[in-house]
Amino acid sequence: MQEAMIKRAKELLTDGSVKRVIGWKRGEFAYDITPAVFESAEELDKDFVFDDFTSANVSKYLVKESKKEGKVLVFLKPCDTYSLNQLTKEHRVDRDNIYVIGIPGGPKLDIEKIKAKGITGILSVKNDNYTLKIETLYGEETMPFSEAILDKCASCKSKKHVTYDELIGEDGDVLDSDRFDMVEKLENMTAQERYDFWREQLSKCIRCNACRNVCPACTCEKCVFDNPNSGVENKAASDSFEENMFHIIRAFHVAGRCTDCGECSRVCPQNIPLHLLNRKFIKDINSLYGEYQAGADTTSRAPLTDYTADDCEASIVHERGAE
Amino acid sequence: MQVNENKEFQPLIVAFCCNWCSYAGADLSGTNRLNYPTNVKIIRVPCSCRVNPMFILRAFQRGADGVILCGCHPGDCHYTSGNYFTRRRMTLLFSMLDFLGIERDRTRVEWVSAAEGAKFAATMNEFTEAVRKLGPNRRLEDLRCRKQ
Amino acid sequence: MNNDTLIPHVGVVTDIRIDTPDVKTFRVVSPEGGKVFEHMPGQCAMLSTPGVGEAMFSITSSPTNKEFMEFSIKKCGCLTEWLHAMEVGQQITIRGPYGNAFPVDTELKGKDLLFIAGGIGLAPLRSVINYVRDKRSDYGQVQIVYGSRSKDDLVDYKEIIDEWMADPGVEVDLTIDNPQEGWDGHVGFVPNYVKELKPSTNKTVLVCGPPIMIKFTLAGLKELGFTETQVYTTMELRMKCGVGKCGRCNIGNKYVCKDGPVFRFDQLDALPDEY
Amino acid sequence: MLKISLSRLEELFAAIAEKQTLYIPSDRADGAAEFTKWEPGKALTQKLNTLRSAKDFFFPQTENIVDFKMEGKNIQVIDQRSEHEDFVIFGVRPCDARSFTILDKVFLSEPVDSFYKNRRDHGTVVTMACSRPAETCFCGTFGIDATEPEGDAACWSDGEDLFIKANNDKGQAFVDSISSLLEEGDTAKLDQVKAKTKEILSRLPLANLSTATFGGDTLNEHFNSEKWAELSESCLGCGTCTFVCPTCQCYDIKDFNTGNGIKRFRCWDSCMYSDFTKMAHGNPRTSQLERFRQRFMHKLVYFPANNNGEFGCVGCGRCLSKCPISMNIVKVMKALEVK
Repeated sequence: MQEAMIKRAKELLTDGSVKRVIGWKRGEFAYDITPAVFESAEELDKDFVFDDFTSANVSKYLVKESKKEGKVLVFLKPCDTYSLNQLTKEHRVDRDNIYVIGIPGGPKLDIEKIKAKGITGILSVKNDNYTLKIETLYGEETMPFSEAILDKCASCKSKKHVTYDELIGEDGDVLDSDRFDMVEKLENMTAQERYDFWREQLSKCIRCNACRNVCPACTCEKCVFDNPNSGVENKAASDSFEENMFHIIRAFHVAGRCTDCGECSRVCPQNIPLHLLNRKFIKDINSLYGEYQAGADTTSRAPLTDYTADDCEASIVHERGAE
Repeated sequence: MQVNENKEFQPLIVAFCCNWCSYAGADLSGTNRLNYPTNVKIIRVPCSCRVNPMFILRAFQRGADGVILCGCHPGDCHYTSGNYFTRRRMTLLFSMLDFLGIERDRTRVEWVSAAEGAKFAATMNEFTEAVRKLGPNRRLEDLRCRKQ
Repeated sequence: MNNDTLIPHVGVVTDIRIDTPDVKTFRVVSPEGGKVFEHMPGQCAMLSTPGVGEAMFSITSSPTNKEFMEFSIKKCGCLTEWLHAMEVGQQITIRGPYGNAFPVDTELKGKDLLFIAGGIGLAPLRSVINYVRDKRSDYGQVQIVYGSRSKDDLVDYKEIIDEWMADPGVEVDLTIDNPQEGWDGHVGFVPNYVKELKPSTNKTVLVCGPPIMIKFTLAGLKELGFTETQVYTTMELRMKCGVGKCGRCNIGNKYVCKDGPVFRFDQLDALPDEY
Repeated sequence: MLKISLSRLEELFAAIAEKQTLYIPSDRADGAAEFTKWEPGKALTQKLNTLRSAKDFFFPQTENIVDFKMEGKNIQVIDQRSEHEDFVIFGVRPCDARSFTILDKVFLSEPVDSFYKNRRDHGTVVTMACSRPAETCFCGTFGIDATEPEGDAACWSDGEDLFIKANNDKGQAFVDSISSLLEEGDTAKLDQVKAKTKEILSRLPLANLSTATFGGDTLNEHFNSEKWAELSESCLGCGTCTFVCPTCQCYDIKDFNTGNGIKRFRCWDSCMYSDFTKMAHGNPRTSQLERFRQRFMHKLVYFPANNNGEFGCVGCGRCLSKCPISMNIVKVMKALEVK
């Protein structure tokens, strides 16, 4: 797959139809992959990599890159294409300055899950037919592939590319995934249990803003949290209220626009399951205002910028759910 | 949250009232000599959809025990569709607060037209009682703002 | 526990003088009277109104003035806006002094001095000018070149006319950017005016003003034959702690609040051009 | 050297906790290790290092400096400081222990930061040598010997016993306070474990990362290198690397109006944030390249220049594993290295 991508990228570079290629660059180890912009065939040959660890959603870089002169080629997995559609709908990217090659999604690996098993001193990770052979300083370790899959891939919602100019490999289709199970589990808890669960999770937050800076739906020029007189501390974990407020308001600002790409939970240094907040909004919107998948198209109105005369009343929240 | 002489818990209620209907409704309940608890602090907003979720959370941060958002009945909003957006926005916000385990009955949306002075007073009385039963807001307050 | 430099003292504003439409000079004394702390010319202090903000301002009064400290503040941000709205008697918090000072007792002693200031840049230099005038015998000839956008943008205009121009040993050359009726003095930018005046090259120069003016003034001085070791300036970057710990006011490895704000130009050239 | 059997750790912790509050690294619900207050039954983690460094104990993420009461035109300054309680941090790794000496150089230099000093004087650091370093470790590059940790008192484990030795008088006081539980023991087996660890340390992938081309006087050489553009192009400008780093010392001072007074507090700040140097009339670092460059120049050039050659990094590897896009100081050093 990687060779096919490099070959195609080089062709497009040499025949001048694209100026830059956004992809992934090899790191020091097997798993520390960095998104990067390639401008020449040599760079592609030297550093370009596409394997089980290239899980970063690079669509947010297009906000900057698509405004530069000359077309940019980008490789997008199915879940990334939803983010690009959402960015296109909101006119944050110049879509015709972008050439999209759809690549197969395929579950990606999470190095934290491998390390959580006590495996350390990792030198290389080989995947031969779904068992991982991990070579470490302390000998060889093996681990089933399925146990090291990223959370966002484990509850993958679709293998369908919703926007592409070209495809490598076939297109998949929308899957019905179990992504709302954990949300339902939480909803059935009592209020005290839910409060304790979220207080324990959100109190770990160190306010590093990685979730906001990686989120393709969070592309405001100036974020409300960076505005000092918004009254929210954007870098201090000074009170439990601040943590609650930051995460409620951030989830609220992407409600109806979040494509559930799972990047926020992937990058959180404190392993907080932030995707559950966004999925709660998605589940509510689906149940109250009709099935809606952000990024599925570039024309529909986002649920929170739309209304119908017979929407339910806000008191519906008070009637349902256990106390 | 003040506790007056008869030691009964007096909740602090913040009411966002839309200028065209609910605020006039509150005014009407005043001119009709209908009384509603003094714990209710009214904040006038041009339309119910002017209320940003941050305002509601900030009210809780600063010691409010209940927040009620009053607006025009759907259909006769002065800006035609303001309250429709409010309805969706607040439904999702209240559902998220509930998801985080914060008591559901501390927040409410009520449609009160300019002619419904009685309904305004009744709603405020009933909401204050509901919040009084819940007790002080401990789950969404900022400890630094707690009155010593 | 000993007091910490981050914990401020209280200061009372006893006099507010309106110098220009956007610059006011505030006189600050300790609530019990007298100065809150001693300082050297060129040093600065952190003024603050709790809840609004805290910022570093150069102390524009000379250390030889024993009763009070003065700050000339230009309105350009939320804190300065609040300060401009103050009335006499309002208390603010003040801590300092921070930064090194102009080397008045070492390199500058006995030298002929040339002060070049632009707009609000006169504030830090005024402290040195008045210090030099009070210790006149320790210094040689003093020349002041000061320019601003327009006549009513000249800070401390009254003091310049009444005291500095009246002082025999001090030569004052004023200029404004473009002609204005009621002004018969020189018209033109400060850097060009300096080139016209052709000051003798054995003078030690103290420059302060907007960065663009400093850049062109330095170029002009080099043309006239001045070396970088003769020219001093005072920098301004965002400061929070004032003691070189909060890590934000650095140019290269030098902290403006601790190793500055006064730098000699050869020291500045050794640093990357990040300001 | 004095030792105690590993099976009696619980007893040891109980003895320590009697006199002073004890913090040990233990596993959290989500599997990561974290320093928490010891309670009976709380086990020591087997993980190599905690997710958040022990910097929190001396330089917490947020800390009240002073309170103000505003009455009309008058301000009342309320100094809230109080003597900190004595506490012991057990199981600090050698890299984190070195980070305290780096922070000391900043906060204990003139004028002394009384908040930091208050905690530092009351804290006893008991370090634990490493025996299973990870591939992201490169403490050797900065002259840290993972088998001979610094800190007030040092501990080693050879699988059966826990050996303990005091490094300074505060450490000696600590060892004396628990000497009743300790007994003399030979260190033959321990020396084997140390040798084995040293052998692994030499085989680490980043073992021969060198700091030769960096240091206090290499400023011009690196500042205008054109590699910064390529290195910083995919940086998101979040604060993760600075907030998990044990040696980052930058802080911000902010006011919070509580409705009945003003609280001035200090909180961690990150040079990667866009408002780090933002002033009313401008911002000298507007692009992410400048901010990115500042972070690594500070650790590799500016800090050594101001502290006679000591680097601002301890090679703990946290930024390697926590950066959302896996950009870190190792990649910067390798890119800027002059062969």
